[in-house]
Amino acid sequence: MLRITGGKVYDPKNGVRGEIRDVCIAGGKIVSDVPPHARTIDASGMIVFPGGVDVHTHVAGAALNFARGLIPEQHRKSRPIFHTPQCRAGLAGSTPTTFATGYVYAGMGWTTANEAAVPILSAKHTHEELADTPIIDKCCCVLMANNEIILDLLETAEFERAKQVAAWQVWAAKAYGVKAVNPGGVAGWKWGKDCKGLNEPVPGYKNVTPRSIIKALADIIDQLALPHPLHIHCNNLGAPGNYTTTLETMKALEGNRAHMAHLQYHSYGGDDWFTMKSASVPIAEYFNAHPNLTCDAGAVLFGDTVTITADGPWQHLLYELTGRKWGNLDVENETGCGVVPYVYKEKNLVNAIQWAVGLELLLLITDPWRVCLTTDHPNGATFWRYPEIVRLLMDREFRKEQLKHIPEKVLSRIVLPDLDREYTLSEIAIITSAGPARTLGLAQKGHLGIGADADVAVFNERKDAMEMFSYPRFVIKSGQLIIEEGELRNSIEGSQFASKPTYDSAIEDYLRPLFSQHYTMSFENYPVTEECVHGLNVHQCGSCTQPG
Amino acid sequence: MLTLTLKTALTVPLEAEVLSPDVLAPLAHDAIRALPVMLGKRQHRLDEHFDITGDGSEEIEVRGDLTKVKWIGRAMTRGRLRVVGNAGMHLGAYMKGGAIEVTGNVTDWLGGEMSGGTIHVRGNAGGQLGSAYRGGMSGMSGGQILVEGTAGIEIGMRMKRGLIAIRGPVRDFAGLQMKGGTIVLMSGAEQRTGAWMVRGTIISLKPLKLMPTFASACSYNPSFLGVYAKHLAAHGFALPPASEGGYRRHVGDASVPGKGEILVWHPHAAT
Amino acid sequence: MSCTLGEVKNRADFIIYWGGNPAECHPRHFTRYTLTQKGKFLPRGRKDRTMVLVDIRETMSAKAADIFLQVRPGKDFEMLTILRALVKNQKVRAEAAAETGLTLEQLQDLVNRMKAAKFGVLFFGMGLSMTRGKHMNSAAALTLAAELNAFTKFVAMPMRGHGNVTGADVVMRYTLSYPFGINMSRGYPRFNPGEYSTVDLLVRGDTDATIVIGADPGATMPKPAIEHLKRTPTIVLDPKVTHTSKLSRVHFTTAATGISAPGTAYRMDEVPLPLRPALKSPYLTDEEVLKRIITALQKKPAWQPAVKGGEQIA
Amino acid sequence: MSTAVTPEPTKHELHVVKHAVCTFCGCVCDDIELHANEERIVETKRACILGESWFKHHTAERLYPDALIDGKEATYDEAVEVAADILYQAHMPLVYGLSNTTCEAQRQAVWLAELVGGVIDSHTSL
Repeated sequence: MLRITGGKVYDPKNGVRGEIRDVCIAGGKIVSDVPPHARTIDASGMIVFPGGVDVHTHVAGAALNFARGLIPEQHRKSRPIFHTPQCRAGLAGSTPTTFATGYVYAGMGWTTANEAAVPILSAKHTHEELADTPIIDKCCCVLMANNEIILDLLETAEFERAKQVAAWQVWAAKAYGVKAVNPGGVAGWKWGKDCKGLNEPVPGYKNVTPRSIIKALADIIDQLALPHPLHIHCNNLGAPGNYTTTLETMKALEGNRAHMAHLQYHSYGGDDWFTMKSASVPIAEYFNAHPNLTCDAGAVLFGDTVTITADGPWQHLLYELTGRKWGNLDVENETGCGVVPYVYKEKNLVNAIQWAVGLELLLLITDPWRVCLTTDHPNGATFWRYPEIVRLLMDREFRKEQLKHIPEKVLSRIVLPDLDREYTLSEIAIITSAGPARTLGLAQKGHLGIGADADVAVFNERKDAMEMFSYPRFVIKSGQLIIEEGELRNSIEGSQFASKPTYDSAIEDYLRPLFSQHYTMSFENYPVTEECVHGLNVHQCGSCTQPG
Repeated sequence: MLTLTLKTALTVPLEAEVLSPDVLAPLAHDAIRALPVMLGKRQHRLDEHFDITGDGSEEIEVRGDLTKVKWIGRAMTRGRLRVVGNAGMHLGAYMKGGAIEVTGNVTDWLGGEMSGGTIHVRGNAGGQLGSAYRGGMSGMSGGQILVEGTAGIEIGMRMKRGLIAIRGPVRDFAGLQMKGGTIVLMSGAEQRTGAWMVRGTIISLKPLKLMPTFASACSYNPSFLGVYAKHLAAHGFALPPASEGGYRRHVGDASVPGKGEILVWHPHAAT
Repeated sequence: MSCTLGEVKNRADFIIYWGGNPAECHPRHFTRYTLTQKGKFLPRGRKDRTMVLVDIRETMSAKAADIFLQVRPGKDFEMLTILRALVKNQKVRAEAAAETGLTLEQLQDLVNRMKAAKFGVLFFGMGLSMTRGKHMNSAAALTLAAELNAFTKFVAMPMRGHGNVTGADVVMRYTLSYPFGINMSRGYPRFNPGEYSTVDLLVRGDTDATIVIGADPGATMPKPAIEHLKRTPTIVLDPKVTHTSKLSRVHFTTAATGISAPGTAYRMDEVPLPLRPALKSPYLTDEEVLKRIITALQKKPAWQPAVKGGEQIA
Repeated sequence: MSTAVTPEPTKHELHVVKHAVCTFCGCVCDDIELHANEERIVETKRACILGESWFKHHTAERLYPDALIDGKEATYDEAVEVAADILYQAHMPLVYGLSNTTCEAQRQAVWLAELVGGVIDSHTSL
């Protein structure tokens, strides 16, 4: 039992905006009061936040692990996590090791993370890594927009069956949500091709287009009543002029819920790399007017990183542009991924625009509940650099200072210099915790109301937001004191959330023969069993609603 | 001058990156004795393994068979470090300046990713001399490494600038993926010299077994060689005078495709 | 540049095996994953595929190949490097190419076929990765495949043997960042093949104790390495009393992986599979023995260096 | 009045494991059917010649003592203490192998390497 007293509490979900009040914890939950003998933490001069929630990150699984193998030179320069009796060893670079991931997230007051890209075929691998990722709670999104069983069913307009298959697949992967990456484009990439426009048929299909995939999956997710809407990585990621594709995608979704992932990478104007410019204004305008949508920033910070996405075509382009290393990994019938180590440079025109666009979106989107702070870790920057972004959002003068470092000719292609908005602490609490928790549909996360999970971060109140949010004084996870006086004192295991949509088990009879034709493992060995998932916490979805 | 003499017989490697003028010069005798070294996983004091005489100095002499002592002179920027005996892996790795001299043999990764300074080895050297560490985009980017004896595989791997001269024969993959700089092989190499090289120059005074992806371009005596010859001669590495022969120039590696050059000495036929 | 084996089954119309003999070492590779299977996009199976075998001798696998290319021993690196040059339309002299034991025409034909493939795959075995040049030979195969992607889809994959060695690779990467050869003596992972790889360590005599799990180096390693294992205390976990057990101080008999020990194993393409043991072993599993050793170690005082923090040394 | 008694399975009653996974080579085929009695696998379906001999080669018999210390029979607990001492005392211990074992054991081996401050390496480096 624990009482945090004297701190300024920010709990936007419950309308608490910096009031000094006590937060009481018992049994891993927030409670109304604890007895006087409970341990008390004096948080005077500090601010109290609900633990951070990352709506989109890549911290586990085959693709990330493939990337780890590709960049020993980055690992050598990374921060070592020393083995101690409380703490497993690791490295905290651009692709932190499993144990380091848990420690570093918790070490900055973030307590929940959504691994955004899981192929079913290697979902067992993802769960193994998540089991070795301590402290934080986890969930993951399974990749579906290039799954050939689903695409084949859409080709023959068998929507109901596709829905059954999707439901089966979500549970087979022990996933929480569904992600669509470059719909149709990855399937095309397997022939070295891509999907650029929303209305062109996917290579190898006659009727299936990126648009039809997006619409069908969004319908499926809504009808299955999954807690998190369809998580979309649009076609044409990273390409100049791609904002029109992004607008088209959002329009295709009208009437459906959807989460637009790493929107920064999809908000570019111009015709080519030389004329590229920010298109955050038209994107934000459309987005602001459509409450069915949420998004995350996918902001970019300058420095070394490694880019990993299921978007194979984009990665091959990046490799050709940079001449650096490239790795690609295709997963049978389901998806693929590319890996390219990358440095975002201040003096590089494209990189400077990318940096600006991420911040612009965060500043132009008016409803903080619908935009989450992310860097699409590790693509835009590593997650442990979030406090730098918080400072950029809260401090207009600091932003102006930073703008001086980028090439002058960039200034006319971006709107960042004109944006004076400064985030308040309450708004920061929304984009880092309350908002992403709502977007994910995790009712027990992102707030400090009675009954919420006792995930709490306590920071010294400082003028410099980056300093403030980099080193929490205390972090409590599931009611356990993890970080005390800025040091890791205790490591615990986190839970994993999975969704169980209802489906007719007869769908297995449909899948089994298809499976033996197209896959190379036994159907029976394909689903992740419940025992494989550490601390499994199942969200039973409401009954499957019928369209109309 | 500061002298350190190894007094223990090492069974496992001792990591002693503190044996560098940058660390030692500012310290008094007692502080030097207390410096940490790692014997495998255990942290020891420097004086548990070395007899130490003198105070901190820019002139350091380390004596004994230091074959198992790693990281001597790591990232040093100044001063002179003399090893009387053999030295272990990573000698002078990441070195930026100053000079290292070794009277005996050294093992792998000598001057790994160094950017400045001079290393002179009287005996033999191991592999990956002046190379990039695994995955690194560039090896040695400045300074020079001179070896009187032989050297192992992958010397100068991905080197960008600087000079490597080896008096004895070297093994496979000299100048692998080289991007710039110069390697002088006084006694030739085993095979795959200059494989996948992008740019840079390899000079061999002995005939070489070249990769099939190198094209023979021309015979010539490039003028820049005069500068190198003078510099090398000052260190006792004499290139033969132009009057005695010329160089045949080979360009590659076509697989990259690269514009590296390998110059192989051809003496005039004896008259 | 890799993919799961199902991609090969469904799409690969052009398959190269290089320095490996799957017919004898991976007997079901042809029939389950690559050659004879009818794929989603290759409905006629074997007829829709071309298979090339590159090896130094005509093994059993050559019978299954459409084209057998006999490379001269020790010339794999040269051959791969020539192929890289030809892929980029660089000129290679016919006399120079001849040292590989193949003609320039043969090599050019191979390049033409690789480029014309819709989906090509290059599997390379120990005949490539364990001969002179070692990791550079593997690097050459991987680079060739990567560069072919400027023209078509091409992947490369090592033909890994040894049961679950792929799993070891995967687990070490996610816990420690690196796939093998990792030194934890400073309390965090450091990686340097050649320095921290087993044979090098043992031959140099750098270690002073060894624990061997699921391997029998006493039967397979070079003599000086085995001598060092004898000289220093060695511990073995194995279902049988092995050659290594006989030169060890401690041997643990453990349950056999997948036969009487449950758990997970990774296929060579990094797809995880759940083991289904058919027998109940009278012995503990490797996992259980290791856990007990860990528990015993946790009772001992920490050895960690007093100074922590700061940057990495290597 | 008779009580139903579950008969002790005899050595002749075979149980069948479907979709079993063979870890002999890197193919890791997972479509094997195993027929086994209490002691050994007597039949394999779909396994290759190498796989079949792998499955039949390992039995559930007690052919060796639990442990050996210096060649002499020992209990697991005794051997664990000696092993822990050796690895603890060593300055530069090596954890090697990891091929014929499970990922679960490999994860423990990583932890062990951390605890003893050693080198961990697999067959890959050979």
